[in-house]
Amino acid sequence: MKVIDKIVHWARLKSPWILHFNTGACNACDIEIIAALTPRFDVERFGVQLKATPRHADILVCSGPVTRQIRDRLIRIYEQMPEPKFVVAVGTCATSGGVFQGLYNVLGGIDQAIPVNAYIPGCPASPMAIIDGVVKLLKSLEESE
Amino acid sequence: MTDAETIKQKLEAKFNYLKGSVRLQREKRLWLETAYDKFAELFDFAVKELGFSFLCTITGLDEGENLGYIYHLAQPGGIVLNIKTRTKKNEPIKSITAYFPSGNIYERELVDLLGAKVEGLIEGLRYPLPDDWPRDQYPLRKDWDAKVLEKGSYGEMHGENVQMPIGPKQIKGPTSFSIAHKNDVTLPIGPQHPALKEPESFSVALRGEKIAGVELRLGYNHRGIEKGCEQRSYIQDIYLIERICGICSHSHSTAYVSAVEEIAGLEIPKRASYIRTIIAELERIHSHLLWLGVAGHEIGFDTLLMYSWRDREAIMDILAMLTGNRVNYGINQIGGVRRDITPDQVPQIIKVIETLEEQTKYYIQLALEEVTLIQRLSGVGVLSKEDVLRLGAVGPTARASSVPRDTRKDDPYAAYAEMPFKVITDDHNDVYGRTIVRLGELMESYSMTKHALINMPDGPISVKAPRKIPAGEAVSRYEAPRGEDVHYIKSNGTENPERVKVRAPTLANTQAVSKMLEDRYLADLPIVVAAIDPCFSCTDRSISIINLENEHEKVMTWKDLRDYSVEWYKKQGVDFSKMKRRQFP
Amino acid sequence: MGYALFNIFIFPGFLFLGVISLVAEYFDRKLYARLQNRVGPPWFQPLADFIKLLGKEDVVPEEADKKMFNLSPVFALTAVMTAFFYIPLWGAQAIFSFNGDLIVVLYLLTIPTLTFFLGGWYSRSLFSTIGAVRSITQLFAYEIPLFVSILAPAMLANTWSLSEMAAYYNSHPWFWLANLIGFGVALISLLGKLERVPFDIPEAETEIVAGSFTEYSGRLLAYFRMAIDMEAIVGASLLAAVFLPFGLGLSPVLGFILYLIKIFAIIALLALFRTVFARLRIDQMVEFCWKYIAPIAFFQVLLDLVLKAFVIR
Amino acid sequence: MSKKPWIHPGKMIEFVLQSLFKKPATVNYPFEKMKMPEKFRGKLIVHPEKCIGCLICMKDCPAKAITIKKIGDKQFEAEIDLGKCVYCGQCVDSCPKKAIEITPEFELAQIDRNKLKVSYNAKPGSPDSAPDKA
Repeated sequence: MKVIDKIVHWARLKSPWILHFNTGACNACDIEIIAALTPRFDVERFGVQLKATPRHADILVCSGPVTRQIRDRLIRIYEQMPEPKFVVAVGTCATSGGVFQGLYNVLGGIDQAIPVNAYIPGCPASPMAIIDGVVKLLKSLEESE
Repeated sequence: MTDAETIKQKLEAKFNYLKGSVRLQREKRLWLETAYDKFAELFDFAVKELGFSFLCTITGLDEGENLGYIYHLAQPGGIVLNIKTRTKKNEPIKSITAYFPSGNIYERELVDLLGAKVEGLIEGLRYPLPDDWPRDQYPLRKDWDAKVLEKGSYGEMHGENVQMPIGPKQIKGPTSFSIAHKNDVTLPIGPQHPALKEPESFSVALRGEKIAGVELRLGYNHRGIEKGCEQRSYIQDIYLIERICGICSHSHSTAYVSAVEEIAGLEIPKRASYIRTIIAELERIHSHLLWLGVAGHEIGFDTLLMYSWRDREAIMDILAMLTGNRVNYGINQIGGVRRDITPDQVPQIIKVIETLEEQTKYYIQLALEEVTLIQRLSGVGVLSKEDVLRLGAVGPTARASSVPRDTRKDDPYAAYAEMPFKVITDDHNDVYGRTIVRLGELMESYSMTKHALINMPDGPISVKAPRKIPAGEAVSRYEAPRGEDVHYIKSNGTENPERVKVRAPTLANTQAVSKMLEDRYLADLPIVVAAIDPCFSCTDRSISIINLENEHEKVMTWKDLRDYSVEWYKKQGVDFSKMKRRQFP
Repeated sequence: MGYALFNIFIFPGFLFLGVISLVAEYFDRKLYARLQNRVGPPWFQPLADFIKLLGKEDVVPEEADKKMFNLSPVFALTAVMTAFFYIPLWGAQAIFSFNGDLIVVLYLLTIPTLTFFLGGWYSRSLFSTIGAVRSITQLFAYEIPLFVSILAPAMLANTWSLSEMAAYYNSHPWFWLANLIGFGVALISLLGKLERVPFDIPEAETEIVAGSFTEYSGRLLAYFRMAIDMEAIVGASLLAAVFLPFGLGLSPVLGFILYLIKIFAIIALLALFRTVFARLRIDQMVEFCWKYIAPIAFFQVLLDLVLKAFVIR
Repeated sequence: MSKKPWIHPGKMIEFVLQSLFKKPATVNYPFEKMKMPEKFRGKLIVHPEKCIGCLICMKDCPAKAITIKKIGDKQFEAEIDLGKCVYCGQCVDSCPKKAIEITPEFELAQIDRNKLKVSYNAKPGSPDSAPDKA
């Protein structure tokens, strides 16, 4: 079965479907995530497609410092995604809470709620930085096969 | 004698106890204080006779043993009357929703964040704090500290009607029960939904494809920025306020900085206010192009998203060249700007603007001739002129219903007094009109930016500002791409501001969303919501409940909802009560 | 016997249909991207998507009806595959043909839409229920014009079998020009059947998440997506066989190339429609179909009747 | 806007077909490096030997991303957490000794979190030790 696993692994790396979720961000990173889909950066070259439902998605791209109200929805969305799933935290807020650290309604970072596979700092993380982050995540998955 | 002074005369003539206490801090800003028992009569006089027809917002202050309230009323001419009053902490105040229906958001916010008691406020979901926030904790009070929340990860989940306890402990009942009506389906849209770029949740009662009622629950974006501003210095606050919203970051930072400069009495150099205006207009261009793309995406016209965002990249490069970052420019500092526009950058900007002008002319042509676009946009989200005035809508949403409300014209700030531009209005009253208004404003912004770039005066770009701002207070208004943005700042002479109040444009427009959604199709909900170009991270608040049959909306706990649906199904002949419910571990 | 098995499984059968539908999806997505001035996916993208989905965990919601949830994608796939045998691809002879196979093909092409409804209804989630109901309302709007516009050339050729129709038009050249109006109507109805943009209301991404496919993931989603791709190929070759029956007498190799050109031209037209139009609302779509498309289809039938009665003795 | 222009479906067809023949507006990013404008605010570099330990940068940082530790008399170690920094450049402006410099480098994505913490310390004696690269 070695060959089959290799093919499935190749397919998983070549068609990473993403689901975007804003956990209380200032929506600068969300606009940059969607800007990565538009003609100038066009992540469809890597097979990335923005999907609408957690059932279809492989990578959960989150932005925002996880406010208290959205923490449970984030966990529920993460649970709804079928296995081999990954989480990418886009922007300084998703990595550590950024300027919103210490505010009463903010938990400060995605890793306070769900396990995170890749961090992309930047306020906002430019579309190029997001592509660089996704490529680094895929490369690290390739080696860890 | 400016008309602000005539108003001051009229006030002092009518109420003799006000003699001499009406302060004219700067042209178009009137401040006055009154005891709460005389407040109602004064408020009625100001709204009815003096023509203050627009309620900017209500600011709540914690002043030791009593609560201070400031009602900011504005005239179409741009004059803002700020009425200050105060009551004991547990003394109730009367709701002003009789004069301004949109006031119930501001009052519900006072109740939630400051613990004010407001009579006559219709009951509704919590706002802006999360559902599981302990009831008697008021974060904006000076004596409140965050230690309370350490008890459980979100404090204890008690309270008689903690509604919809979200999270793993939630019992999974049948999803398609109905609250509003027998044959309706209640469809939860959000907080994760492809149409919404940001987390907000609508529960839409549907009758077939028609929307019967919409309940809008926000607060997912509430980060507690106002409390944060009180714990940080003025310099740190610039970067916190700037990140309220990613697309209109320059709006918030300019409004905040100009209010602080007004308190500190700083006169910023001409060149700095010109640079602020240029960056403001460049931000309006990129924000409107972004909106055009999002509107196209909402109605399934992705090609418009791809092309308008491809053109928008040119403006993002210009902004990155000028300010050092694509968004969150950080160009403002107290007393001026941090970076100058060098003469060799000017021709580059003008060249990009000319190419964009051609492209926008094509989009205007497209909006007038593409059949499917016109069919999906016209007649959708209708808002008449009276509704705009009654619900207090601002920005392109108001201007598309022929209400010429534009803060750049009424109450010019930065260098807008010397900018030649005309306010674009339209009489379609619907989403199509808003598209035309935004495209028209794009053309205006192009010409304004070119004009500002060409005759920008030389000179210094900033003035030395003290770290400690003297005591005082100020209100500043700014015309953000989505509408009028109001900042109120109160300082007490230390390095940290005492109170920072931000009222974002989308907060005023959300009232209008519920009006626009009456008996529309479900398919129109995304485009109607997108038409006010919501920026919920600005708003992170606002709640509005419409029940077309104005059946009184009862607040139900999760258990009631479940029992209600079980009986309802029993009447339909299906018995769910014995249904096995998987208990979460 | 061996040759028939080869026909069914390998050449103009399942394997060929699978490969050609993946190639068609790539062609469609690449053209769609190029029309939007961006680069678009690499050539192996549809294959990678399909294999990845096969390798993913398929989650069946707890409240869903397990049997129907799992079976609907399989029904969709089988219906589309069997419809492929009765369509004459190149040359005037399909693999199987009998008098009345035109009706069988039309009904086999309706089954996938029914399975979308069943899959959506039985996955018990709100979004998929609404998506399912919408796909049925849309079915009534585009199905009648499609049937009527396809029956018109059949009436002209005086037969219910696709192969005999192809033979008739082969022997009477230039007659197919009379059916061009019907071709336009059938193309627009094919847009509705494949749920492409002006009519992709059942899975409107920004309104009801992913319509009836909201709860599907992993293998089942792979089957559904493959069924839709195959339906595009089968629909395109049906339209090519009925409305563009020229050059059927060529040698098998040239005929095969001409057939490929025809279906890829139809796929390109669908991609162009997807780029240029915005999505209509369900009420606008039904109104548009009944107010404009259905009368034109009936006019096409009238035209053929007149032609048959007076022009061709 | 008053005169009703002739409304025809598919207005974008010519425009869309033209872009079929134009080169796509896509930048082949990870394979060809793309540079941000030269004054772009990206990663921060600290020259520890210029630092006099006045801690103004720690006071002014809106995200508490920079910490300065004293490791010897007149020797300070600066540690910047790139995961917390919002790249606003306020520390660059308020540092009296211009010890902090901003570079346009923006590709800072990391797989594990603590690789984002970058520290610059002037070892006693060595004039300008290479910051231990993340």
